[in-house]
Amino acid sequence: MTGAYFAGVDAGSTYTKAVLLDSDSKPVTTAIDMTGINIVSAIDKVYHAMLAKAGVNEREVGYVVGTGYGRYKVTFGNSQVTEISCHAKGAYTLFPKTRTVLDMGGQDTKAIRINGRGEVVDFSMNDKCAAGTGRFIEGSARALGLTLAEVGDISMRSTKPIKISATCAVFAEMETQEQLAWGNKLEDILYGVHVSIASRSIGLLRRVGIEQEVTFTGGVSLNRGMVKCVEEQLGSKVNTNPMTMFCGAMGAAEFAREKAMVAAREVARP
Amino acid sequence: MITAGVDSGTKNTKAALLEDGKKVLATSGVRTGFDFAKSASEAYDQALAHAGLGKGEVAYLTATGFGRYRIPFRDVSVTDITANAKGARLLCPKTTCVLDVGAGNARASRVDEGGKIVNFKSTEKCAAGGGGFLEKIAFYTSIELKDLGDVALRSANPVVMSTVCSVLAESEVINLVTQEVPMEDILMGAHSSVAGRVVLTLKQVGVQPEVTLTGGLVMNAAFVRALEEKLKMGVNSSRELYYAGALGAALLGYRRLMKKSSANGVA
Amino acid sequence: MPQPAAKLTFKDLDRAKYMQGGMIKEYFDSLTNSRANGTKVAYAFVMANPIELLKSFDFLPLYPEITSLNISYRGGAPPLITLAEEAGYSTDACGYVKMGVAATMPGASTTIGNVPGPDLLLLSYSGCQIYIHWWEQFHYQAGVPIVLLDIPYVRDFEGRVPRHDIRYVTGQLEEVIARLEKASGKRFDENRLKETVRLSAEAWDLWRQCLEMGKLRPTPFDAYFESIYYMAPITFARGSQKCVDFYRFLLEELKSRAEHGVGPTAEERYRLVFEGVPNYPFFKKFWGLFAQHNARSVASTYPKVAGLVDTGAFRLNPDKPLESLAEYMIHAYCNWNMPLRTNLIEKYVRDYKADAVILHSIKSCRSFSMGEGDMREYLAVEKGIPTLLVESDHVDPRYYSEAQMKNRVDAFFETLDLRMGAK
Amino acid sequence: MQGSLASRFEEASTDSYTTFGLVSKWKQETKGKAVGYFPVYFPEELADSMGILPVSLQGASGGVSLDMATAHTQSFVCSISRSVFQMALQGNLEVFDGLIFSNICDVARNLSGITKRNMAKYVDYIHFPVNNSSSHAAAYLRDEYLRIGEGLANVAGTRLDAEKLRASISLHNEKRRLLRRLAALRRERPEIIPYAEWYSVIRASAVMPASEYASALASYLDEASARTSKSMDKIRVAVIGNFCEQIPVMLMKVIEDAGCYVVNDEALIGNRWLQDVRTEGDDPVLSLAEAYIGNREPLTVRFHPEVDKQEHIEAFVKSLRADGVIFCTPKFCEPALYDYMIYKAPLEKRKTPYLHLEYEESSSSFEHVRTMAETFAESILFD
Ligand SMILES: Nc1ncnc2c1ncn2[C@@H]1O[C@H](COP(=O)(O)OP(=O)(O)O)[C@@H](O)[C@H]1O
Ligand SMILES: Nc1ncnc2c1ncn2[C@@H]1O[C@H](COP(=O)(O)OP(=O)(O)O)[C@@H](O)[C@H]1O
Ligand code: SF4
Ligand code: SF4
Ligand code: SF4
Repeated sequence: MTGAYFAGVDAGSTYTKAVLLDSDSKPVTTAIDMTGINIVSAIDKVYHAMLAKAGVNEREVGYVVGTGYGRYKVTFGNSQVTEISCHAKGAYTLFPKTRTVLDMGGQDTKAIRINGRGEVVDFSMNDKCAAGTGRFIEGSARALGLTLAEVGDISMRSTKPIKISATCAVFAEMETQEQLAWGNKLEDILYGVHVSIASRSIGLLRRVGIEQEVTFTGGVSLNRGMVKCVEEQLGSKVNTNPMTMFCGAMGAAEFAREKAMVAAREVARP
Repeated sequence: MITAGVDSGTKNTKAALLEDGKKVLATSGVRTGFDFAKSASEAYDQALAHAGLGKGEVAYLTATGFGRYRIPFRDVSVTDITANAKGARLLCPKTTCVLDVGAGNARASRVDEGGKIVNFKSTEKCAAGGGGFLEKIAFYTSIELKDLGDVALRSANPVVMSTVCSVLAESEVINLVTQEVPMEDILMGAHSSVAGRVVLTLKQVGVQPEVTLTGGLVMNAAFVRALEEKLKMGVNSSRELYYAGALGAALLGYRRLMKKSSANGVA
Repeated sequence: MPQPAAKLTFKDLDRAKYMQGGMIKEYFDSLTNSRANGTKVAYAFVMANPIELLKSFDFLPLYPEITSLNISYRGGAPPLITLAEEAGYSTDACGYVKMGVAATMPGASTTIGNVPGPDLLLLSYSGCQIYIHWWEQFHYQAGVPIVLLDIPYVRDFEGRVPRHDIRYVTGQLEEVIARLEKASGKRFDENRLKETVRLSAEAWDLWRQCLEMGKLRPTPFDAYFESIYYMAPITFARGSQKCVDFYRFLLEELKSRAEHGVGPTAEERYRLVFEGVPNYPFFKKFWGLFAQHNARSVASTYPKVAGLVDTGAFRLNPDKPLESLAEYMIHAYCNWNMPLRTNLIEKYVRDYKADAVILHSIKSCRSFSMGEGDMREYLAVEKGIPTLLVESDHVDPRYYSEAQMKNRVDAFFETLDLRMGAK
Repeated sequence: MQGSLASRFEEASTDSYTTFGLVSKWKQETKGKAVGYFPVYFPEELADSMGILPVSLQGASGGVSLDMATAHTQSFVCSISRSVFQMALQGNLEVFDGLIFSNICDVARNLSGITKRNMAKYVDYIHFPVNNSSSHAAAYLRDEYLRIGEGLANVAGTRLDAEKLRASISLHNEKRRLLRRLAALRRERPEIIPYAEWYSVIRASAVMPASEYASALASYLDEASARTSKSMDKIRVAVIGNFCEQIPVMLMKVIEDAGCYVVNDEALIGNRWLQDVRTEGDDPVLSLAEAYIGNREPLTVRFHPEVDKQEHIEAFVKSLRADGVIFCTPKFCEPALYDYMIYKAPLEKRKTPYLHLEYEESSSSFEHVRTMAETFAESILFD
């Protein structure tokens, strides 16, 4: 076996994320950047930034798995796995008691149910419409001139959420402006936005059936307002931590590690 | 007599001053901030400064656009569809169809000989067709908005973009870039796709020449070309038409004053 | 025992598809020529139409659904959809309806030649309510009379049909006969109807036997993707000797495939049950997404839109032509309530020993799709059958995103692998 | 005192969004049963005569989150079907002893089955004939009513009784007469009743027990006729398309504020579109069926082979002296979208202005429609 490290690269619609694991499945380091228009160079940049941060040479990496929308663009990867399997694997690695995963990213929301071995039993995704995804929050943030990190926190100050019905990202900006124009409070509007998106994703979770524990992954899991809304609507706690945004890459790296082990065993066999 | 019009859009606020319902004295535009009233008075002050006039010399101010109710110093308000139709007829008197394409959505209207709107329609909510989408593409491709159209115009083989959803269209654009499709072809494809939605809306109200384009997209030559190709006819699109909404509002204000004074017996 | 001369391949045993292609072409030609030779054209629907009755009055049936299907299969849908939307039809309306009305609009060009307008609109309202709205569009567009057959929904959750439903439909069939006599200027000939019904019954029975070949392991054919071709004759040509001959040939072909162990994919790794209308503009690509994983469909509901032939719900009987036609029309697939449809799929999984269910839900058609979410819930969550629900459209390419679809299908097979491995 | 009656109707109307508190109260007081029915039409007399309160399920008007419904239905179906289903799943409909659907559209048809699958309750479905010119239609519907009547009788633990049915028919004839009076008042003096108030009066008719409603409506009509509001310079419009999913009350206000008097709309049209039912004759079930078959009022989801919808719309606009028509169609409601195509053609020919708006019962954003409605009024009022 050539390398002692295993990498996962998740080329998402909004961010490209990478995770490096050692042979004990321990995260060594992570890296992230906007995917932007040139996905190939984003992948390259993030991957090399990660290696540089870890002080690891490319040759020391035994196996690379690509995932996310741009998984086929991870040209230096050894194989590709869909982000559904990766998020499941990642969530299971981070929180082994996970049975249900909610992944909210830039233009996709996924609900995944897994078994006691971290394998996917059932999954469901939003239909061919980006309504109710992270992009909606980005739109509202833009309309209000706020950063993504701020919106969730501000929404948590609300005492009386405004009802927001549209969850279409295209109209997020307009609806937010309209509510402001009617003199509604910023935090109440934002809370309304979060409530409405959370309820759509709970619908997806119900499709696969909700079993404890629930782990919330993807970029939106960094949004504390959304975590709160999801928990309120579920009536239970969800797992999140600073690594959940990297869950897809984490799962990919874990797959890389497992695949390398299998390959090594096969080589070892005479 | 001088009347003013302020068009408070979601992206930009425009103001115009008109003399005797005919002569354009000044126009101006500023970016709409959170405070509609503040942006409106900025735009209005700028127009006054251009024309070298004081507030006291303006007889009547008509507000229009998304934020029309948020402008406290208005005398009256009208909708942007009515205002744009009037403005288009003021600048291009033979106009029969008006297409107002701003940042958010597009509105098409058809007017009769007297300038009265007979039919109008706005782009469907889902499948937004407007300049905002092009702005996002500009942002993604790091091309300045004002140059976006020029780059697109260099295209010989525009791509066909089929998605109805502009969110997903963004990722389609990203996909195309990854497939190394030339930038100009992608951009022209994006312009065509917005033009296609706009034309669909116009066809629903019935197309008759002359067609006049108003709103922010008159600034974008590639969009105008895509529009003309799809309609198979020429489209009025002079830069002045950017201010059609504000001008139309000023004109409606003028008409209203005239009506009032004739009702009062003052000629 | 004589040895087979040479090993036959899939290519040798894929003739029926071309045969039906020829039949379709012949059929479209007859439509194109109908104006010239004075044949009267009756527009009709695929689900539950009494084609046998039309034939006995020499009406040439035209199915706008089949026209639309063919146009979209050849990639010709977008201009027609645009034309309809420009006229004011909503993006949310059924794509078939939009294409149907646009195909007869001035300025329409279709990829399959000239579509003659209707002389008569036969409205068998069964399974799909949009049928009514669609025919109304034609009616107000061209002033053509509607001949209506109102078929009650199978609303009992056990599938029982009350007597008064049969009485009502049979009574209407008699009234329709009177109207067809008037419209065609021909007298009703009961013997002719009986003969047509007899030929239909024979074709139905052969078709059922073909479909049941899916029970073999491996299945000799793809019961979803290939059935799209095979179901055409039973839809538009039944009641003719040609149609009977076609299914006899098909049955033989499928039997030889089984004998020679050839099929539509290299091997049979997964056995699937499909539900829902296929995606015609991307038909081959969509098929490829499954074929690439060596997945074959062993049973599916869509080919049953022409008639629920394998459920025993109806059986055409030349001795009781009207009554048996009434039963046939009542038991249209979408005329069954959702629990019945769901149970049927579950039964297919059992009877055909399938590994998973794919629900292809299309935006255009609420008749098919409304409730497929619940079907998924039942099959996947309550019954633990691996089930994938994907969404697109049958004619409108705007609702198909290749990357997204591939993502879902690939992920599904990744998980199916794990589950089958665990078994 | 003006308004107290109006607020009673408003209370009954909003109670029927999600809570159905008045229904439970009625059940407690009378020890009766209640059934909920999905729009647009239901033979209320049948239930009423057996001591069952029939209540129309008009959607939650945005009052519920759709998370459970989302798990079972796709996003491209209308909101009313999803909110009614959500209410069935989360327990809001527990107060009902049965639910009844009918063949108004494909969505409603399939909704019956999935509701049944998820609910241990009497769920049935009426197939209303669409071939109303068939000589077999009335007999068929009579048999269908008898079948439903049996189901209802099981619910109520009683039997269908001709005398009681006749009495109930008379009562409903009275209710229909009053509703026609309300329509006439609206047509002649739209200024005296705000659109939203008028709506709640009508919506209450599908919730309140018939006798209670009839007497309340009679007093309301007297009270409202005595009002003296000034008629303003607004255009007269007919709203078409909201026969099933309900327009948000906020949208009604937007339309009215934009300068429109809505002189007629299609809200709950199925509950007020029948003419009187014969009370003589010895088979009241047949009379009920014949009244349905004989009714020629067009209704988007009730095809009638002999009714010309295009002639109807012209006559309708004329009889209302309407300046224009606003098509208000629920998002994803195909029946409404197709009828829009049929209706707009003659309007265009006669140069009757029309406007098309889309809504969802849960809409919360109205700026877009406000601009459209205002422009519409401006285009008619000014030149
Ligand atoms: N710092 C942050 N705080 C809150 N939300 C964030 C933050 N960063 C990203 N997000 C959210 O995450 C989304 C992107 O998630 P991600 O999982 O990276 O998507 P994808 O995989 O599609 O690229 C954004 O749309 C945004 O809503
Ligand atoms: N200088 C410019 N060059 C190219 N496009 C422009 C320019 N200025 C504005 N636009 C386009 O016009 C749109 C804004 O139009 P505008 O009518 O001002 O919007 P609104 O009235 O909705 O605020 C932008 O989204 C952009 O696409
Ligand atoms: S525009 Fe909005 S509602 Fe339409 S498909 Fe896109 S995200 Fe969905
Ligand atoms: S709704 Fe469905 S069944 Fe009806 S015409 Fe459209 S595709 Fe066919
Ligand atoms: S709103 Fe329209 S689509 Fe929905 S249930 Fe009612 S009639 Fe059917």
